[in-house]
Amino acid sequence: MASPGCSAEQLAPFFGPNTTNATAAADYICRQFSAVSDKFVDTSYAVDSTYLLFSAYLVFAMQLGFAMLCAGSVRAKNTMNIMLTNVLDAAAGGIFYYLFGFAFAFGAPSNGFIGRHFFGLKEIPSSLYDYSFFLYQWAFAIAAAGITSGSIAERTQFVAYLIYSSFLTGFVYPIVSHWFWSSDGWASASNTGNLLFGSGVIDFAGSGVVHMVGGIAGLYGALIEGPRIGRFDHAGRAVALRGHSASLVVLGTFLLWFGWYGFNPGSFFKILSPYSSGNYYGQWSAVGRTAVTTTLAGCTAALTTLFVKRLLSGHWNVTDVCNGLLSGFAAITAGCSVVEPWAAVICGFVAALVLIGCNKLADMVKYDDPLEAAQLHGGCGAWGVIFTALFAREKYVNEVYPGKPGRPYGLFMGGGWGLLAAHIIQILVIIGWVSMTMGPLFYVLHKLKLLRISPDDELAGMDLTRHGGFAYAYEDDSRLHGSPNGRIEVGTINTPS
Amino acid sequence: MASPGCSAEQLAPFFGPNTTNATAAADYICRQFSAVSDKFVDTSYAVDSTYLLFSAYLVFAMQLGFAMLCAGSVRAKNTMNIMLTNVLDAAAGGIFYYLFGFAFAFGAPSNGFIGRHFFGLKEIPSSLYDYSFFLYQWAFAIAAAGITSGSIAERTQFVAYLIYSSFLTGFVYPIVSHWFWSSDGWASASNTGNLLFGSGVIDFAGSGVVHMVGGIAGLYGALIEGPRIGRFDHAGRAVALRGHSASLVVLGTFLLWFGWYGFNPGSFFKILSPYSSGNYYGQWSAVGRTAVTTTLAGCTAALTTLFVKRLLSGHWNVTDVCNGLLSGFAAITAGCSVVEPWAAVICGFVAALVLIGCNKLADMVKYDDPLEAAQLHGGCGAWGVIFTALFAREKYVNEVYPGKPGRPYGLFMGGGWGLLAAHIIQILVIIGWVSMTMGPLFYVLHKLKLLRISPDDELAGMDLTRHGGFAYAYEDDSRLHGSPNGRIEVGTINTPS
Amino acid sequence: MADPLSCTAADLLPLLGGGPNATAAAAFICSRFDAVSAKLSDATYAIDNTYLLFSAYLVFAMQLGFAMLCAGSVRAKNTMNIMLTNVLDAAAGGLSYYLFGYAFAFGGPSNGFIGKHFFGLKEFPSPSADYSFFLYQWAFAIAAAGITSGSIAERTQFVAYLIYSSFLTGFVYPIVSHWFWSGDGWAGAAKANGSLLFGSGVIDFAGSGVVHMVGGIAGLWGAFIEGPRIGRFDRSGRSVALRGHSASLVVLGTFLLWFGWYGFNPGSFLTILKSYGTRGAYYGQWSAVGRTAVTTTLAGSTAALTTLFGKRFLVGHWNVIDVCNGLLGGFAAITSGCAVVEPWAAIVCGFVAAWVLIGFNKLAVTLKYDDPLEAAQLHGGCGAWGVLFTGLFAKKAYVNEAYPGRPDRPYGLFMGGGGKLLAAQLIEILVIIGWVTATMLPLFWVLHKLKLLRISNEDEMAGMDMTRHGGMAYLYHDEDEHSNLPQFKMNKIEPKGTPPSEHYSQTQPDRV
Repeated sequence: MASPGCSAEQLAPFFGPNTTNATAAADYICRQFSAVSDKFVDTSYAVDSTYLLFSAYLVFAMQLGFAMLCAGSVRAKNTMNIMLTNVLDAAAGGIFYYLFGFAFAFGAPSNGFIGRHFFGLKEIPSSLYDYSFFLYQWAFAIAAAGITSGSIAERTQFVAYLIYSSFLTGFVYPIVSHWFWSSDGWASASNTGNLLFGSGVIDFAGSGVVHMVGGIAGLYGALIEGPRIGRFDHAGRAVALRGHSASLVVLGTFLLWFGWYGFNPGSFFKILSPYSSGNYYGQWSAVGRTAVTTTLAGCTAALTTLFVKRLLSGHWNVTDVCNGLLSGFAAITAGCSVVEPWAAVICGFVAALVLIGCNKLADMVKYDDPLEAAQLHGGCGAWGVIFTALFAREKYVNEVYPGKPGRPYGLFMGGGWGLLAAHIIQILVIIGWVSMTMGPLFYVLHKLKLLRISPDDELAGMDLTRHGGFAYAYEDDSRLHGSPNGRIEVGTINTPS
Repeated sequence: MASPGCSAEQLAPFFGPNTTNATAAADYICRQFSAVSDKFVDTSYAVDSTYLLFSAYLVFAMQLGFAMLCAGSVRAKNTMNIMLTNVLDAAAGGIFYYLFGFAFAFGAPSNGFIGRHFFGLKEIPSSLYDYSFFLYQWAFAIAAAGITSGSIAERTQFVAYLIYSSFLTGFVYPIVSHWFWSSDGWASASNTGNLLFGSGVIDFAGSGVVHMVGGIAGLYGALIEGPRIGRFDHAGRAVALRGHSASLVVLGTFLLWFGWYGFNPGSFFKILSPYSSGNYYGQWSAVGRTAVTTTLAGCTAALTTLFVKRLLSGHWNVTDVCNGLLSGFAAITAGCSVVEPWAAVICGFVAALVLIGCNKLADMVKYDDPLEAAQLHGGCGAWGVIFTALFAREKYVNEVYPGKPGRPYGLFMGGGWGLLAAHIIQILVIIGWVSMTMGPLFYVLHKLKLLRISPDDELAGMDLTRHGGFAYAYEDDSRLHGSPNGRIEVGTINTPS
Repeated sequence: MADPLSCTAADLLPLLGGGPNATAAAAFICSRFDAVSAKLSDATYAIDNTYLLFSAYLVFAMQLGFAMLCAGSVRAKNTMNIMLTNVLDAAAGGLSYYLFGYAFAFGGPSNGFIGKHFFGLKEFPSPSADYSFFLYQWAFAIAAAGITSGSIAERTQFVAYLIYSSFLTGFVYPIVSHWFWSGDGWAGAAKANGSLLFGSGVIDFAGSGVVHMVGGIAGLWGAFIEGPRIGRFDRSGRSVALRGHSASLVVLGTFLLWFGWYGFNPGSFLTILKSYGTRGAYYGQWSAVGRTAVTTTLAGSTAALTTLFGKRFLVGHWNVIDVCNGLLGGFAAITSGCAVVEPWAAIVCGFVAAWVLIGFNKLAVTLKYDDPLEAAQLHGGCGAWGVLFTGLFAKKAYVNEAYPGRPDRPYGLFMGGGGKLLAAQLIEILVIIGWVTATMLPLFWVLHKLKLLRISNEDEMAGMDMTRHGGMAYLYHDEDEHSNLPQFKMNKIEPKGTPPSEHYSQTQPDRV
C-alpha cells in the first residue's frame, strides 16, 4: 500500500532555491503523506479482518447446518449419534487443525506438497497470515469432515468416527488444500513459480478441495461398511429409510445456504482491494457477484430438482429439493468468483441432473449413503470443477488471480484447453489421494472390527446402546403409567411408591 | 485520530518569504490534509460501528441459542413455559435496559458504584457512546437473565419469572457491569484513576460479570425452590429427568457457539485501532486471536468431557458434550483477549473438569438445576476469572488495556500477585452482591407463595395449566379418536360429524 | 467522491508562486492527494459493500425464520408442504428476480411506474448499483412472498403456489418497490428529479408498506377466496383454534426473524460510511444505523410485552405463540419509520401495533376469515399502522439526514411537520391496497375458477404431505419390523391419558 508514496528527495527540488527551506518543506509534507499511508494500511487490515472474521463465523454456521441436516435425515434412533459426530467434528477438528493441520496446509515457505511451519500457531500472526485466516480455514476443514460423517451415518462405531475424523481434518484435507490453495502448492493457481499447464487449478472455494475430498472419503467408508440393514430388500430393490424430521432437514439446508455466503464470497479473504483505484468496480463488487452466482446456482438446482423429481416420482418432495439446492451450491463453489451469473444458472441446472444421475447409479450398485453425501459433494463437486474449466471468464480470472496475464481460462469462453487439463488433473489427483489414504484407513478399521456396529445395535439404534438414550421424549412417562411418583427413565430403574 | 496533523503555522515558514504566498500555500495544503483526516475519522466510525453492530447481532443470536437449549433440556410438558421466559428476557430486557439499566451501567460521569446518566438513552449518541454500544450491552444483559432462567426451569411461577428477570436485567447486572467495565467502575481495569491493586479486574467479556452473575442468581433461585418432583427418589438417589429433545439442545449449543464469536471478540468494541500504525499487527489481529482462543477452549472442553464422561458413565453422551463445550466458553470469556492460544487449551481442559466436579457436588447436596446453569456458568465462570489471573500475558494486557505500563499480569507468566488478588476480590464481590440482592428477592417471592408452582401443576406440566396447551401436536387428533372429521383442541369443544 | 479533497494544480500553483519548479511542485502534491482520494473511495466502497452484503445475509436468514415459523404454525400433516413453499420462494424468487424482477424495480433511468434496465443483470455492475444491492433487494422480494404463503397455508394446491409466488416476486412486488424506493419512482421520498408527492414523498424506509402490506394483502385475497380450513369454524360458527404442531419451531422462527430484522431495517441505509457533518464527528450514518437497530428492538419488545399482558387479560393464560406474533407485529410496524423516529416513539409504535394485531384478529374471527399464520392481520394491519405512524412521528432532523438534499420537507404531524407527510403515507396505503387488489385478486380468482387453488376435501383431511409430498414430515418411531402402514409413522403425544400403545412400548428399552 505504498501508493500515496511521497519522497522528500523528489519534492524538494520542485520548491527550488527561492523557498527558504525546501528540504524541510518537502519533508514536512511527505511525513504527512506517510502518516496518511499508514492510516490506509490500518484501515485495510481492519476492514479485511472484519470481513474475513464474519465470513468465518458464517462458515462455522454451516456446521450447525450439517448437524441439523444429518439429524433430520437419519432415523430417530440414531439422532444422538450423528449429532455427537457433528459436534466433535468441530471440536476435534479445532484441536487438530490448531496443532498441525494448519501447518500442513499453509506453513510457508515450504515445498509444493506439504507445509511445515506454524505448528500450534507458532509465529502467527505474521505479515502473511493472521489469526482470522486460521479461523476461516479451520471452519473449512471441519466442513470436509462433516460431509463424510453423512455417508457413513447410522451404522458406524463411534470410535471409528473419532479416528477417521481426526485423520481427515488433521492430515488428508490439509495436504489437499496445500496443493491447490497455498501459494507454494504444486497445482495452485496463485503459485508464484510455474503454473500447472500454465494455468494452475482454479478451485476458488473448494468444490474439489472440500466437497470432493469429503464426498470421496464418505464413498469409501460407505462402500466398505455396506448398506444399512433394510436399505435393500430381499429382491434387491431399494427401500427408502426416511429420516425422522423434515423440519430439521429444511432448517439445516437453510443454515447451509446462509453459511455458504461465508464459504464462497469469503474465500476472497480481502474486500478492500481495488482493481483500479478510485473506481466503483473492485473486489467488493466481485465479492457481491460471487454471492449472486452462488445464489443463482442453488436456486436453479432446486427448481430443476423439483420438476424433474415430480416427473420421475410423482410428488413434490421437499427433502429432494433441499438436496438439489445443496448440489447446486457444491458445484458452483469452484467457479463462483470467475463465472458470469448466467453461467451459474447452467451450473445449477446440470448439478441437479448430476445428483439425480448419481443417485440412480447408487441405487443400481446398491450403494447406501443416508445423506447422499458422496453423490452430492463428490459428484456435483467434480462437475463444479469441470464447469469452472468450461465457463471461467478471462476478465474475472485475471482479476481474481492477478499478475499472470495471458493465462488460460474457460474453454467455452475461448480460453483454450489449459485450464480444463489442469482441472481434470485435479479431479484425478484428489480421487487418487483420498483413495490412497482414506480407503486403507477404513479397510483397516473394518478388519479390526472397529468400523461397523453389530446388527443388534443397528436394529435397536445407536442412541439406546451407545449414547445413553433416545433423543426425544415427547411423552411424560409418569402420566402414561398412571403413577404420579413413578418415573421410568431410559437406562434407570425406579420403584414407584 | 489527529495524526495526519498538518498545521499551516508550521509549514508556512518552510516556504519562506520568497514564495509568493507562503501562508496561503501552506494553508491550502493543510486544508487538504485536514479533509483527509476527517475522512479517516468517518472511516473508523463506520468500520467500528459495522463491527460492533454485527457483533451485537451475533450476541443476540445467543438468546435464540438459550431458548433452544432450554427448550430441549426440559420435558415436553414445560416447553412453552421456558421458551416464553426466553422471549421475554429479550423483550422485557430491552425495555428495562433502555429505561435505566444502561444508565446504571455506563452513565458517565459517575461514581465508582452506579452510573447516573443516559436514562432512556438521553444524550445518546455522544462522543463517548453510540447506539451500537447500547445494543451490544443490551444483548449482554439479556444473556445474564437467560442463564438464570435455566436454573429454575420447570417449577417456577411465570410471575416470579417476570419479577426476577426485570430486577436482574434492570438493576443487579448493570451495577456489576458498572463496577468492572465502566471506566468509572471502582474495580475496572480501564479506570482512569487508581486501579484496584494497581491492576483492576480483567474480565474482558464477562466470565464474572455475565456468567457468574447469571449462575449465582440461578443458584439461589433453585436452592430456595428445591428440586423438581421426582428428581431425587426416596432413597435420595438422583434420577435424571431427561430433556425432551436432544436435537434442540444441539441446535441451541451451536447457536451459542456461533453467538460467542460476537460475545468475546466483539468485546473489543473497535477493530480499526492500530497498536503501531502501518503494521500488520493491530487490534484486528487481537480480535482474531480472541476468536481462536474462544474456539480452542470450547473444543478442548468438549473433548475432555467426552472422554471423562465415557469413563465415568460408559456411554458417549451428546448433551454432556454440549454442556462441556459451553463450560469451556464460559471459562475463556474472561481472559479470551489476553491469553495465548495454548493457554486456552488448558482453560478448556480444566473447565470441563470443574463442570463435572460441580455436577457431582450438586447431586450430593441434592441441588437440582435442569440446565446445570449454576454449575456451568457460575462454576466455570469463576474458574475463568482465576484462569485469567494466572495466564494473562504481559504484552496482550498492555495492548488491550493501554496507558498503564508496568501493570500486573498473569501469575504463571511472571506478572505477580496483583491481578490474582483483584480477581479473587471480583469473585467474592460478585457472590456477595448477587447473594445480597437476588437471595432476598427469591426468598420474599417464596414467602409470598409466588415462586414455586403447585405440585399438581408441576406434574401436569405448566404448558397445560398456564400456557394454554401443549407445545407439540404431531398427531392429528382426528386419528386418535377414530373419527376422520372430529377434531378436539385444547380448550374447545367440537362436534364430530 | 465530491468532497473537500479536490486539490488542483491550478489552484495551488499561484500560491506557490515564483519558484522555478512551482508547476511541478503543485502537480506533484496534487497528484499525491488524488491518490489519497482514490484510496478513500476504495475504502468507502469496500466498507459499504461489506455492510450491505452482511445485511443481505441477515435478511436472507429471515427466510429460514419464515420457514420455521410457518412449519411450526401448521399441523404436522402439512409441514412438508409449507416448508417446500418456503424453499421455493427463495429459489424461484432468485431466478425471477434475476431475470426481470430487479429490472422492473430498479432499472433506471426509467419512468415513474416501471423500471426497464438490467434484465438478467445485464450492464451490471454500474456506478449506481452493485451486485450486493441486487442481493439485498432479492432477499426483500422473497420475504414478501414468504408472508403470503402463511395466509393460504394448509389448503392451497402446490401449483397455485408456484404461480402466485412467481407473479408476486417477479411483477407485483417489484412495481411497488419501484414506485416508493427507486430514484425514479413517482412517490418515493428519495426521488432524484422533479417534485415530490405533496412536496414530501412517501417515507417507507424499510418497507412496512412496500414489503409487509404487499405480502399481507396478497395473502388476504388468497385466504379470502379460498375460504377457511375445514374445521376452523364449527357448525354454530364459533371459531376453533387449529393449533400448530410445534411451538419450538415457532419460537425458533420468531427469533430468526428478529435476528434477520437487524439486516432488514438498519441495512436499508445501504451504506454506513457517510458523514452527516453536524453535531460533531462522532455522529454520522453509522450512528443512525445503530439508532435504527435500537428503535427496531424497542418496538418489537414493547409489542411483545403488550401482547403478553393484553392476552393474559383477555384469554387468561400466558401464551408464547401470541407473544411471538405480537413481537413480529411490532417489527412489521416499525419497519417503515425505523430510521426517522426517536427510540421513545418506537415504544409507542410497538404498543399500538400489538393492539392493532389483537383487534384485527378479533375482526378476522368475526368475519370468519382464516389465516393460519395471522399474516394478513400482522403484516397487512400492523404494516399499515407503521406507515401511518411514520407520518405522525418522523423527526425533522432524521428525515433530512436519511433523505438529504431537500431542506424544509414535511415531517411527522405530531412533531410539528405538518400533514403533508401523513397525506403521502395515506396515499401509499391506498395505492398499495389498490394495486395488490387489482393484480392478485384476479389471479387468485382465476386460479379458483380453474380449480387450481384449493385442494380437495379428502386431501385436506389427510394432509397434503401424505397425498402430495410423498410422506409425513416426522417419523419418530422406527418401523423396521412393522408394515409400511402410514398411520404408524408418528408418535402419539397428546396428553389425553391414552394407554400406551403397542407402538409406544416399542420404544422402551427391553430391560425396563
